[in-house]
Amino acid sequence: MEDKLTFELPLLEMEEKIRLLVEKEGETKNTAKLTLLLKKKEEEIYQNLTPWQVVQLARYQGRPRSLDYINMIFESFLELHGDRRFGDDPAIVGGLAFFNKHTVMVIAQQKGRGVDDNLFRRFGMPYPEGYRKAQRLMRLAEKMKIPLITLVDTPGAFPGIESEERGQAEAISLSISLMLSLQIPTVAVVIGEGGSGGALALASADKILMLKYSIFSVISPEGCAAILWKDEKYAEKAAGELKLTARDLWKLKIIDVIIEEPLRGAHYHPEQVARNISDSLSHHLNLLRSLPLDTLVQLRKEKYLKIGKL
Amino acid sequence: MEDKLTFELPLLEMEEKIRLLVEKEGETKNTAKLTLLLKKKEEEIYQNLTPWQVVQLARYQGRPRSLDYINMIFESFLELHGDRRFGDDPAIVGGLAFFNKHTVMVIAQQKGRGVDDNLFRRFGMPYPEGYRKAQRLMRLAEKMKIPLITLVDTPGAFPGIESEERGQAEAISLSISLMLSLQIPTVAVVIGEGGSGGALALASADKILMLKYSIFSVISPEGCAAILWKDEKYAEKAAGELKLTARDLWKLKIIDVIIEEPLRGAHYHPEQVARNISDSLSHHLNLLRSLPLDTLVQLRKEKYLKIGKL
Amino acid sequence: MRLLNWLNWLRKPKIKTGIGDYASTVPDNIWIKCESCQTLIYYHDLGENLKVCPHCNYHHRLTAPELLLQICDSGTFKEEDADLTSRDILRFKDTQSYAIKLKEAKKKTALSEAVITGLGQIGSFRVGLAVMDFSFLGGSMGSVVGEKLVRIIYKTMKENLPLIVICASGGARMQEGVLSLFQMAKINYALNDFSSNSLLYISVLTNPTTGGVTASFAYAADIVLAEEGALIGFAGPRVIEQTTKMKLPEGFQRANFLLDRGMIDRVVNRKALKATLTNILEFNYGR
Amino acid sequence: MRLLNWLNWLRKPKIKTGIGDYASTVPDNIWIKCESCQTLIYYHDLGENLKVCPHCNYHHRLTAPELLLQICDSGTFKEEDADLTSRDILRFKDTQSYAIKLKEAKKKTALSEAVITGLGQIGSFRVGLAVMDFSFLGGSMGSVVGEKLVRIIYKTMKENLPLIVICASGGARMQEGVLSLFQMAKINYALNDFSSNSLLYISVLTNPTTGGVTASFAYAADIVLAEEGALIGFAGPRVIEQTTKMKLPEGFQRANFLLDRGMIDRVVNRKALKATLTNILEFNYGR
Ligand SMILES: [Zn+2]
Ligand SMILES: [Zn+2]
Repeated sequence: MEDKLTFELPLLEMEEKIRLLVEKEGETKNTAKLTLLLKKKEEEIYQNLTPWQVVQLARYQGRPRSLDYINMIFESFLELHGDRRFGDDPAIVGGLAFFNKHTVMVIAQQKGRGVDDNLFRRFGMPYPEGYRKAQRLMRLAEKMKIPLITLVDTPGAFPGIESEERGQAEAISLSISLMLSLQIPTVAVVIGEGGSGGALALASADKILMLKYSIFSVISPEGCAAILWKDEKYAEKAAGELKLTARDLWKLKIIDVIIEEPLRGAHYHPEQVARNISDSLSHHLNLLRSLPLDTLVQLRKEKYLKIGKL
Repeated sequence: MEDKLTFELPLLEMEEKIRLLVEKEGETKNTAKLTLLLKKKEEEIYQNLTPWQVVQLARYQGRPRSLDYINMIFESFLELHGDRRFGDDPAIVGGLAFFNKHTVMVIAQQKGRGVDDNLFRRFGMPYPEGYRKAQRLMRLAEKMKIPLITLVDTPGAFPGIESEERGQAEAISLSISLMLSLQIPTVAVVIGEGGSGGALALASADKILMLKYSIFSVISPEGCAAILWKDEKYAEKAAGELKLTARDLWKLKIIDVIIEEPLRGAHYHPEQVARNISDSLSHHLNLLRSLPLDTLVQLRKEKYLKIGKL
Repeated sequence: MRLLNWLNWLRKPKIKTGIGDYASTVPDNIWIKCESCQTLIYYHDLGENLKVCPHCNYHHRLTAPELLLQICDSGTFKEEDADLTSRDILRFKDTQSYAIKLKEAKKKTALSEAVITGLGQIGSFRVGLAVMDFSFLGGSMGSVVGEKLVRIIYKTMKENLPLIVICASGGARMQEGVLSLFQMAKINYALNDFSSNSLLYISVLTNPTTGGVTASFAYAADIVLAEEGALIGFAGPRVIEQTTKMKLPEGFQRANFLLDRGMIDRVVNRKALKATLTNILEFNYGR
Repeated sequence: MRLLNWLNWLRKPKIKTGIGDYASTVPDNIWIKCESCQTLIYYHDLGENLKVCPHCNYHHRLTAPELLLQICDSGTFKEEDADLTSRDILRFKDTQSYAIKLKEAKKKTALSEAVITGLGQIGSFRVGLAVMDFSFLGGSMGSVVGEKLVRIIYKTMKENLPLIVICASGGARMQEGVLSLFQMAKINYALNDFSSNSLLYISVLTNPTTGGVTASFAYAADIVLAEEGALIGFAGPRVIEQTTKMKLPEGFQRANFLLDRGMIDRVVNRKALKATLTNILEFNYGR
């Protein structure tokens, strides 16, 4: 995994320059001017981000992860473990929490931070038992009549021998079906990578919100390039063709809202982004909660049956 | 596993004697008289079977197994496999079949015949995935609104490391809960060994029928003796104390019907026993089918909530 | 099957057609090589055998029309939504534009999309049917595949019939991006509705069924059948090998492998498929 | 806890009782040995620490009254059905008759059965409660245990409260034969009713919880907690060792082993149990 946002190199160079100048001369007119230039350059780059650059941001190692947001957005998160069948998958975390004083169920894909944690959480790529834990918690939420909030951040379901042996496809299919059948309000927030069916398994919600620099794609740009161009090097090109940015999904009427991120991404102001998510969640949950159950169900039906009818 | 019913030794000796005589002299007054004596002795033994002798009969290797009865009682049994989670346990078989021209779901514990088959089917001791397959098929039966018929024949759920790892207790508990919640008529037939919770998982039905020489026990007599007498040799004594014969269970109001077996057990006239099961099933299914659903549910509630209130 | 045959068969449903018909336009004395054991077989013999190799039992891929011929009672199938065709909504272009690929697929296969849907009879039982065709862009699922499935699901539901879907697919159609991905949710939504009417849904997984199709409607069925030898999985074997750097076990992701792991109800030889489906439909009728 | 204390506590629910009370009748300077690490500890210190060894964290078994003192808000617990006692219905006799065993268990434990049921408050939330006591015939489940559980389940349901069951049991009570076995079905039936009212049920598995209790109400809960180090399983370790002739892995069937295998929601240190339960009850209240 690369750890640098290559398209930010000009910015990093300018910052370094300013830092050195300030160190040497203190803050001067000169440094102020350079800082202004930096701001301009930032805006220039971030207003013209290519899809491939958004992919890099969405995957950026320093980007806040689900548990970071959970800690900032919810109160007294109590993690509940296990699928009661086979295992407890750390690539998916879930549990009860308070949101605006109301009890909610939170289920999230969790990428790691650092080598060990990343291996432990399989880089956020769930096993079938992860999805089955999610299903168990979805059923509990439905029984408790509390809203379900999911945070989506995964390169995809883990492609391994054990995954296939234990029915990855069945687990994802059932997760989608179950989530769509829940008689409670459901909101999904895509905070980073929405990778294929493995992401959809937690994203089949009444409302889908996406952070500005997150992505949602049918296949990774690299995978797409390898199949269609027979060469992974075309990943950048594929990223553009796949229409995977929040803006693309909003235009395609798949998602409901794009949540604002600061220039340079969520990791620059995590608390601000958490507040943005919280505000949007609050708005949509209040709206969904105010609906009679049959209206909720009817709206969900309309939302999903119209997908692709453009 | 011993393969002989020791208490039948006098009968076997007499049979052998008659056979030799007939071979030497043909059928004579003498052999006719001996045959009469044999019949008398048979009746004497079988009218005074001890609980321990019934245990031996219930476990007898030559006794018809679930699949034998399924073939004799039902038409076009179509086995359905797997729990869609982890595996397909051959110790539990299940599928769709016709009974009296009506579609039913049949789920049964299956002991093996012969060394290989016995190992394959783990002597009829299911794994958690066996119970989870049963649960899947129970749900399908409920969805299809067809009756559920179970055949019970197991020494108990398999006590192994993998069983515990994959949640044997959870699998049994959920199986009992689910079976009791089904909005369809359910009938269980105990055809051999009803061993503990592993048997109850398939026996929590509206009507429980038991073959005359079958047993149903909270623990094996050997296990009971080992714990309470600190010596397995007291198994025979324990068998008596445990009240595990069909007659005992009928007196305790746990089962509904004792199905007749011929002298010397089901393996002497399997077709006749299959007919007896079929007749009893037919009677009870028709009765249950004639009930409105809420009456069915109410009767089930009364049946289970009164257990032990003697 | 030749285009002409297929059109005839579709347009004149009253005419009796036997399983062998589709092969009859090919001279008997043409040999073709089995894709698995490489044995040379008369094309006619292979056709008579439902394209199952008589030597090694390899199930050669069937086109959707061939499959319909095999399982439907002769002349009973009526196609629905044959006019629904895909558009290049995203203006997707790799080495070629999606628009052109679509055009060529239609020409090559004489199909309008990767799935044929309709109502028909199997063993005298009326059913809703959807049959995928791998030869149309790898049986990939785009918006029209999703829409056709959803329409046949609701049509079948309205007529209170059981539904049979024969899958053959490499997964979602990349050229429709996230629109194809979300067809999984769209179809599973419709299947939830279908299921809550107590109607029976049977899926048949043929070679290959992978990706988004497996992870949605293929495994959302009450009864899941798989053709002998079919490759079935979420991730493709090559992806798994690359990711895990492990050698895949013998028979990995094949029908029998999945049966052993409890993932499918039955493995069916193609020659027994119609009988098995009829059997299940009898059970459905007998309830 | 001494009989006298327990009776006082039960009969005078208005009197404030602290956690330490039950130990206060034992002189501070009495030493006892930790069952696990063998370290000598002041009895008073052990009591103050909820019988969790301060050296090795071993959770010594609590009696049901001790557990109630630990988790209930002081003076809030009101017992139900205290008068229900078992009879020797089968006239079961091993080396001793069941009737005598019952009598001795009552005398030894000052309890009437292996479970105490009632309504009480935890963290100011009213709840239905059932607490098993291993010291009464190994916490075995007979007809009266089943009946008491069923009654408190319906009583809790009638009052629309959440239910908490603290398990400690070797399984079904052999001396009541198949009647004890079928308590599993009876209790799970009642729990189905309870659950269909959208009420929350939490089970807490303490050391040991095995056999029929595990395979019924212990695992029928919405949320399953386990005390640190608790042995939890269907079959006992000795039976598994005998059957499989295999050496059992380290930590087999212990709380953390089961957490890793996805079987329980959380492992809880006894000292955090009341807080965790209160937390969950807050969630229940906040919906
Ligand atoms: Zn071949
Ligand atoms: Zn210690």
